[in-house]
Amino acid sequence: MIALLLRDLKLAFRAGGGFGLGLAFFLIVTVLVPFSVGPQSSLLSIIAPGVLWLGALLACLLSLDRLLALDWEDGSLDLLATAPLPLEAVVAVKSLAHWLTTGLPLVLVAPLLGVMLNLPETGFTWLVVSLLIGTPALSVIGTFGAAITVGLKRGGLLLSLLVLPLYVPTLIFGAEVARRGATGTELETPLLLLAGITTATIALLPFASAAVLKINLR
Amino acid sequence: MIALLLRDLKLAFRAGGGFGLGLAFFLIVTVLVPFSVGPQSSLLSIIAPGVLWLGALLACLLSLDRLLALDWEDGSLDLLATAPLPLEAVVAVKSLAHWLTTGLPLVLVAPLLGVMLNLPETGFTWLVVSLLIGTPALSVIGTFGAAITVGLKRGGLLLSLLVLPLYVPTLIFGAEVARRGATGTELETPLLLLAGITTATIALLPFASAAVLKINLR
Amino acid sequence: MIPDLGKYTETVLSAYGISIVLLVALVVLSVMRGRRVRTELKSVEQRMSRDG
Amino acid sequence: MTITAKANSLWEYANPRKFLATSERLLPFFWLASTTCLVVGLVWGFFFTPDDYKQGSTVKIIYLHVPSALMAINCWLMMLAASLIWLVRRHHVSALAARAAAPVGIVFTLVALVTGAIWGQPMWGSWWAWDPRLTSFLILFLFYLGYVALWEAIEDPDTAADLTSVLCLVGSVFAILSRYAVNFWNQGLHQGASVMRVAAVTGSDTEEKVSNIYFFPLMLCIVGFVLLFIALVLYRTCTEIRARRIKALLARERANA
Amino acid sequence: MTLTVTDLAIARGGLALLERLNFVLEPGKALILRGPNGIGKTTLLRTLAGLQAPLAGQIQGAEDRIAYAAHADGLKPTLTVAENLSFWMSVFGTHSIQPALDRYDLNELADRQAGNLSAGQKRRAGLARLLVTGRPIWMLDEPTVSLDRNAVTMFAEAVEDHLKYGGSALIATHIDLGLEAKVLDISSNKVKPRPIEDFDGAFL
Amino acid sequence: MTLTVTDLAIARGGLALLERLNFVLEPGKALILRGPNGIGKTTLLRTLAGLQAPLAGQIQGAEDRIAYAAHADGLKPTLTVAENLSFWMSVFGTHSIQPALDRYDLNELADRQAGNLSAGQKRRAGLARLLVTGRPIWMLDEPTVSLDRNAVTMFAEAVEDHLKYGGSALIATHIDLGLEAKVLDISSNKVKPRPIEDFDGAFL
Ligand code: HEM
Ligand SMILES: Nc1ncnc2c1ncn2[C@@H]1O[C@H](COP(=O)(O)OP(=O)(O)OP(=O)(O)O)[C@@H](O)[C@H]1O
Ligand SMILES: Nc1ncnc2c1ncn2[C@@H]1O[C@H](COP(=O)(O)OP(=O)(O)OP(=O)(O)O)[C@@H](O)[C@H]1O
Ligand SMILES: [Mg+2]
Ligand SMILES: [Mg+2]
Repeated sequence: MIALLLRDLKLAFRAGGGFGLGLAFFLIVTVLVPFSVGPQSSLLSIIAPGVLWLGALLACLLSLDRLLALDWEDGSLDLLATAPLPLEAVVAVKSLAHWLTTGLPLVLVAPLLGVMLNLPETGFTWLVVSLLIGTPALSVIGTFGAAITVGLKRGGLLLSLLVLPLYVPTLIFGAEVARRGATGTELETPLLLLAGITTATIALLPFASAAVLKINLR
Repeated sequence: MIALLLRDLKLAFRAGGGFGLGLAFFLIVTVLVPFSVGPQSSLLSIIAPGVLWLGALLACLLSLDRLLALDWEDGSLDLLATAPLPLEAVVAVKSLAHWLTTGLPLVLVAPLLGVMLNLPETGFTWLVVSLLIGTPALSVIGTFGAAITVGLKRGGLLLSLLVLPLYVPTLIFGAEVARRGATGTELETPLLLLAGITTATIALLPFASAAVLKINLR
Repeated sequence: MIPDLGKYTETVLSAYGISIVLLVALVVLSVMRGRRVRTELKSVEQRMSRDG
Repeated sequence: MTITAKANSLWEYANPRKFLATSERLLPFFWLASTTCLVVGLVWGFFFTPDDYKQGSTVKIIYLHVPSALMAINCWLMMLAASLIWLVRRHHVSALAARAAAPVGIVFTLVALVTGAIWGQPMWGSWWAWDPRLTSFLILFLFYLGYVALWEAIEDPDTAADLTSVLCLVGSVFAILSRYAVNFWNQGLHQGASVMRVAAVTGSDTEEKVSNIYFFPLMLCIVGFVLLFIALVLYRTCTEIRARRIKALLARERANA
Repeated sequence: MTLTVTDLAIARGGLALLERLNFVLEPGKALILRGPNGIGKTTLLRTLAGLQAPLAGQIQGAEDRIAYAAHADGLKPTLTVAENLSFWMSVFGTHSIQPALDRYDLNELADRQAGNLSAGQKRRAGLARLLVTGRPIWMLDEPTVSLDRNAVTMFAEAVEDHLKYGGSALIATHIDLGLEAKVLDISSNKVKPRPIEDFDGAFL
Repeated sequence: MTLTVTDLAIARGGLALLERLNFVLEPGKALILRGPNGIGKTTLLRTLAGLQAPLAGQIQGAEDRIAYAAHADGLKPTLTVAENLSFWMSVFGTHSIQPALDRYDLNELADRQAGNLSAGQKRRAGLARLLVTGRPIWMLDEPTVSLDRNAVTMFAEAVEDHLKYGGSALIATHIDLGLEAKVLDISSNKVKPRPIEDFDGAFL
């Protein structure tokens, strides 16, 4: 299992492996926002927490289709399924690798982009905290979507369609925490709810993903 | 060439071919915006034109990776390159098919989503006009990006990264037209510039794309 | 014939119009597909029992 | 086709042939009953109920809006049940019924959304507001879309049935979660559920509750929508069964060739 | 340690393909699987490997003892050959990739990225994976595709070695491998058409 | 109508592979390309088909007359076999796919989606594409991979027919096709390592 994690990380870091691309996408989307809504800093600072959360979510989403599909195409997934590893563990490791290569970097650069969008000073801590708690859920939910669509040639868009509605609760609570953090209001409830969602998805969804993957392999 | 266009359309409409998914993605991104920035309709109506343009752009972007990569993977692109069709024509037809299956539907549903984001009444016409003029440029530029990244396994994210900067001018002028339309200010200049960009990219970029593709094939 | 709907005439009529169109379209499309599939099944079954 | 043996268990209708025969006999009744209820209810509501003192003639929209909204949710519940049956007992008919119901659910959701939006224009001054009720309906719509898209995208029928069933299960959980999330995110303008309360209230007419005059035609319409739903799902399930059989026959033909 | 298949029936894409499959694969023996294109060899191997469920019948002695090599190689194009093999080594908990490299003459290619190999070189790397799994039963689907004569001989030797140490192999192939092995021709196991009145059956 | 190759040198991935290639492919003749894995057969065929530029040397008589069949089939999995072939038919401006279907016994598979075929059936559909191109020179890269005996015979007959009507074929393969054809062994054309002093050359 550690071997699998290491391999996935290695693959991500190799040229063309996609590490950093999610980050760059996040960066670019955030940069495009002022171009599309206009440059007034007062407006930007209001929408900043929301935009950053949305950007992080989309960056996660876009990297999902390489999560399992590559292993499917070159036959590794078949071989992994016959290997002495429970499929649940495989799926969980894949989610973890995805979070380490996508979610975590996003969390780390988010403050930087916050500066560019005039995020109010008070908002930074809570933005990072909310992303740190929320992004693992995004990876786990995304793995489920990837497992469902893995057999489809370029299921990328269908994957987005399936996963985005599932992302709604996480996004709402995450963005709520970040927004309340920025305006300095009470944020305990959404924070707890966000943490609850993350824990629950991490505990339960890998089983669903493994089940779905087994169906797809046959 | 017509055979190629018809084939591409047929492929798009076949089960799993991805037609309508770009649309759905557009819809979902638009829906997610209020979740992330909050539900106040005054705020939403200000950012509506920008969000719609950005959403359309992302939906276009996401469907790019199936534009050439599928043909590359199954070897059709090699075969097309040895066929009695100029590669420029192949590329141009591919762009056209992409626009017909992605850009055009986006233009058609944009007003509906405008309603959901409280776009001011005056803004609808210009939103549609700006998208109608701008999306062909998105398809053509996207084809260029797809041609550059075609040899890379799951170049999806890299593709986004390359193409996004190229989309900036189109986005700026397109969103400007839509925004000015919504506030009812003068919008001739950005409209002309947008039209200029579209014409120029349609006239010139296919040659660049074909050249790049030739390099990638060898 | 249509009752006086006051200033909301368009509103109410369009709501009824659109809904009824949607529902009727659903029924009609379902029935059309049903008919098509039924005849197709008949022909396939006939062909197969003929060919053995 | 007649049924000779008496059904001694409900599961016997999971046999495609028996299901076809039974629904063939039941369908005319459902078509007729649903049309009657809908026509009577809508005509009654449209022509013979007075305008509301506050909402004017727009109350008449309720006869379409509420039934379709109710059925949009119930349709998803029915799909959930059918999915569970498929996953546990693997009766093909139940998977096909879930598949057949989804587009019906989409249309009902659309009708609820559209009538609500049209209603909102005079009432709230805008076509759309991010009210939790409306928003969660929009999310439901997205779930429907994803579900149908997944069915369409997968070639092998059994795989498709399995995957969509799991999606339906997981999706239901997330739909409920979203409902709460949306509620938390924005407390809305929409009235709460009052139909059920109204049943107990006689005569007393508060602003928020639907009074008796509107109640009976509304009930007729709701019954009509339920019947229409059943008729459509039965009919479409028969179609799906036949389509599936065609597929199987063609496959066998090519295997024998 | 024997793989026993009794009355197996298999299906693909919702269509029954083969039935009444009965055979035994003993340690130290190889079995060549023959049959025309499209009869269901790949499907049979996948079923035995546990990747799909059989329609009917039993498979005994297969659990966690099968190493499967499919039409696709399962190589990561951006990892080197050595890295690819090492990965499978740690997944299967064995200890060295050196014997595998030696056996298929891959030492020179060990540090090349798998994506930059020619078709035959890739295939050799894919076959080398079998040796690092340490599994006793090999299920091979047209293993010699794209291999030159020399490499086919290497492969045949690898199989013989494997058999010598008590392993066994089931090999689907259309060409002659020069192996001493019984042939299992499944052409006669093709499913017989059923009468179309059999409505429920038509759903399978 | 003759394909003439003089003093050709080819490279792959920035590395010179083969040099001093000289041969002639006449109408009505087939040439079997032999060489061990990784020597550069695929690269040579791609160069001749015009997909990559040669390092040195001339290729005459190739332009717009080559039909190339690579390791991959170029079939769209969601289109049926007939639709796939019809598409190539209209691209190449020929008139019927029926002869191709007949030749490779594809009539029964014509309405099946290409993605649902077995490996060998797919390959047959891929080879049938050659017949609808109407091109005189065939460049085939291991065409018989996954084909059963029967299908190999079909293929050999198709090639013989093609030769009879004045076509020609260059076929890279490791197995015996039962074709009467000259063999072109390129093992001896491998590029010799150059002295390391030759700095500029090392850049090639
Ligand atoms: C697009 C948007 C809308 C959606 C999706 C929507 C959804 C729903 C749903 C799901 C119900 C079922 C209530 C129940 O549980 O019984 C309902 C009932 C109702 N809606 Fe809407 N609604 C929308 C817009 C509106 C608007 C704009 C109005 C009017 C101002 C309105 C007025 C009502 C009324 C009066 C009821 C019945 C009262 C009740 O039974 O609770 N709705 N709507
Ligand atoms: N995804 C699929 N969906 C439906 N049918 C399929 C699918 N894949 C294969 N088949 C069909 O199943 C049958 C068996 O296929 P299989 O791949 O097992 O054959 P095979 O014996 O391995 O043939 P080959 O020698 O060509 O590899 C074939 O008739 C094929 O057309
Ligand atoms: N993308 C690539 N980048 C770098 N080198 C490559 C690449 N593809 C192939 N090579 C190398 O080029 C050489 C020639 O490869 P080629 O595919 O032409 O061989 P081949 O003769 O067709 O072999 P086979 O019989 O195995 O198909 C090989 O040594 C291979 O390692
Ligand atoms: Mg096979
Ligand atoms: Mg080769």
